[in-house]
Amino acid sequence: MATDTSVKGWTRDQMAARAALEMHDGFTANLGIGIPTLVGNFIPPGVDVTLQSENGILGLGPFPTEREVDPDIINAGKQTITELDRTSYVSSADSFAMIRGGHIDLSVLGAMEVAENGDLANWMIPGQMIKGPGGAMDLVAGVRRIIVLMDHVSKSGSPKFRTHCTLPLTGANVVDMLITDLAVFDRKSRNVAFRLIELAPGVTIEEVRAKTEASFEA
Amino acid sequence: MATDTSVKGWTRDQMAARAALEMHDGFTANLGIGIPTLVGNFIPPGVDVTLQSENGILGLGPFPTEREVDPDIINAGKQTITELDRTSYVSSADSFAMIRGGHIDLSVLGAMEVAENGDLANWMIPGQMIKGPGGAMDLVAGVRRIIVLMDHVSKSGSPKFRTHCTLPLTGANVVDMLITDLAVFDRKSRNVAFRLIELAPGVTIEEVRAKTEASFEA
Amino acid sequence: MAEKLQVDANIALEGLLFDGMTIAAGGFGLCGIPETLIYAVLESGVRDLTLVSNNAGVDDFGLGILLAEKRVRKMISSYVGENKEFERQFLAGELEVEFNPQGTLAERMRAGGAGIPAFYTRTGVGTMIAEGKEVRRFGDSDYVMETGIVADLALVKAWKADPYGNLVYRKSARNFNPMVATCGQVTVAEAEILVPAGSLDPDSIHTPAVFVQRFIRATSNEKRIERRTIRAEAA
Amino acid sequence: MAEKLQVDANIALEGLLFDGMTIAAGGFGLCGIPETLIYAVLESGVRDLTLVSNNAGVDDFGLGILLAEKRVRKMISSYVGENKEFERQFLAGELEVEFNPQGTLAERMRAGGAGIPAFYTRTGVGTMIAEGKEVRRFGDSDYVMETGIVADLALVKAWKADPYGNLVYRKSARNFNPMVATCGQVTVAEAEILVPAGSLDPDSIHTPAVFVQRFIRATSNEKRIERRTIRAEAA
Repeated sequence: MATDTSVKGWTRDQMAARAALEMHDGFTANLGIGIPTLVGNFIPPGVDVTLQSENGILGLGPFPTEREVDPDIINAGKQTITELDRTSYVSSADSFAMIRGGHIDLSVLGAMEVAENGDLANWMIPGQMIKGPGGAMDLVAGVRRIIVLMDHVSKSGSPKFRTHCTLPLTGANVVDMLITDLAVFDRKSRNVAFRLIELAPGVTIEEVRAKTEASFEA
Repeated sequence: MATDTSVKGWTRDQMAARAALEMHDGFTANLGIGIPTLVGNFIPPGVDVTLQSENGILGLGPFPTEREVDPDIINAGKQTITELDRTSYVSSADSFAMIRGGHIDLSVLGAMEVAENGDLANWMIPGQMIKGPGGAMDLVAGVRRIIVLMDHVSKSGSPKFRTHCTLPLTGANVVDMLITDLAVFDRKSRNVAFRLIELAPGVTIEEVRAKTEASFEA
Repeated sequence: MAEKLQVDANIALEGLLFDGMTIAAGGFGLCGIPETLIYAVLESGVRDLTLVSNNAGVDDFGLGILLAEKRVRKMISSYVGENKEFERQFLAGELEVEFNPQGTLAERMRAGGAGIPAFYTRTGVGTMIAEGKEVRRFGDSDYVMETGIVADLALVKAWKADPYGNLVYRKSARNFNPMVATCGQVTVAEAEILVPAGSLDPDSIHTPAVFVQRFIRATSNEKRIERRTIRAEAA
Repeated sequence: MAEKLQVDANIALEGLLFDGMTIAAGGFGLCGIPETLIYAVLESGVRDLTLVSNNAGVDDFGLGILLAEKRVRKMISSYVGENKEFERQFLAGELEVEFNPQGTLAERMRAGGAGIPAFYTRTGVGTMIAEGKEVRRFGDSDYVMETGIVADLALVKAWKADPYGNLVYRKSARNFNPMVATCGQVTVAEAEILVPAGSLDPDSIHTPAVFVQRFIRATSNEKRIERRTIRAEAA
């Protein structure tokens, strides 16, 4: 993909592409709705990844052509999808047995807030209509490694990587890596602090510090 | 079947035939090893019963002919068996989900001892080699109605229908009906006492009382 | 054999419905939902329902049609509100909603069907979902206790049914249906296709006949698509 | 794609075996047991094993061959002793045995594989099996808490495997294999038949590939019958 260096920070596609670098050959991964879904477009050649959808599909194919549309094949985002030669369908209980049992290597999810201790909030805003957690709480509790993709600051400019989450949690101490439009934060285990490991083009560490409430190592 | 009235009490086949009268049309039943297996031979015409085997078969067929033997089709007694046009195979977890979840109507089991409160002992004798409970504890805990078939007294002549079980229990308060070679005892619920409801040919209630340690209504 | 196949959905539900009852329904979004039976529940006039279903349909389709007619007192779901009337009733306090994480909901129905009154899961620990529930440590993690769900009635949508009531689901329309089928005191299924005895592969039956008390041929198989997403045809 | 198909059983187990480890194995009696892999475990010389398996084989076949060579420290099983050497070691106190009711054992392996550390069951309440375990009341019944089992290694026998490691079992040889496949830190499968990609029906795969880390073509498919029971050929 071309990088427009006149624009500071990463685009959504670039964030997705960065997340895709975390995929290893043979991985089984679950991609959340929104930007995380784009990650599937950037999996490096030679890296074979099986995508899982929590409603009960192991081995998601691409979106269907008009002719291929089958109402009985939808992903967890309720989008029409296709199957592959590796695909198996399972019940939702068996699907979440895969997830809860730690059999999925990686999940990429969106977030409203991430805290410096790894807490994640992405399911509800008090006072607004609550749609429910869906499979997000199960994913963060069960998948081996959780990568969050989110804008570094909210639309109003306030930091989303925070000391503590202000919104109700989806999971406590569950985030392993955070990729924003400005930077990448990683930690080797859930017992240690996040460390800033990459800056987006044109972004300085001072800018990241200014736009981050969370403590992190650098 | 012919009843030889010169012999007092019921034969094993007659006990099995008596148990078969408890089968209702549409029932799903699990038959234990030994005399209980014979019950399948006496299901009345017009009464459709599906037999379940706890290793993972719903819809057991008859034993195979020499030509039909398939090592991949065995029942819970490890005997070769056949399938029917209704048969489904399930995992052992799914099989016991049927059992534990109360989806099996009736189980017929053998016993070493039954107590007047419905306790059942049929899996071990202290001091002897213990083979393990197999599926018996799951069956008595989960199946809706439990019928026990056993000899009224042991080989040494001591009562097997007792005040309390002396052997380690398979289940506490789990027996609904007891069929011996001498009599049939039933109870309407697990909160009430057993009642003598039938005597085998040539057997008197006095004889039953003499050979029974348990209290029962008559 | 006791006949399980019923003439139509109304007859299939005869004697099974009562106000205030709990009904579990299969489906994820609008995929694999028992359309025919849901229409019959609506027609019956039954009310004050507690519905156990991952989603709540849309305004004019799926369980949404029961919401529109105010037949629902409570939803036990993981994700809802694709549906304006739902949102209105919820915000107005006319509708009680119990949110469950999706995997917890699936497992609760499996547990209920399998005679397991409660189990522990890491899902929801440290969140609102765990509030008021027992949290317990096993090894080096905390887990929350969740309980099995048994419904008065379970409604499932299958692809194929044989005369015994053995069911096969199709692709991702399987979703919650197998667990729903196990967690009903009574389970009624609708199948797109009725097949002769012996024509299903005994190694490939998803819901064995023992879980199905009655079934019908589904007469509503609209299978509405919520998010039709397509790519260009290859040249 | 990371290659899961291995040349033979010895190579498939390379790096996975260590003294004192816990191995879960599929099979019921001698039906559906991973014969080929069991021979390779024997050959490896690994010892002090804890085996999780419904049964313990017979003297010269199945897990019995590991018992015969005194490689087993403990069995977690529901029914054993079809096997003289087992009985001898057990009565001599050389072998520890933990008895589980069969359904509890199956569910414990499913739970371990599904991230459920513990669940409650009515099975065993009021018996020796419940001694030392938590008994708790739900509704009007008592239930005993049982824990999930996770094994260091799981060995399963499948009928068919595709190149991704999707597995299909055959008839009652399915038994414990699907749960065993989920409860291993590493799962190695042997399949009677290897089939091309895309040749398994995606609606009918019993063990999805995610649970299988390595597999081989089974070279031992003796399938010994414990109780050959036949009826007369119809005239």
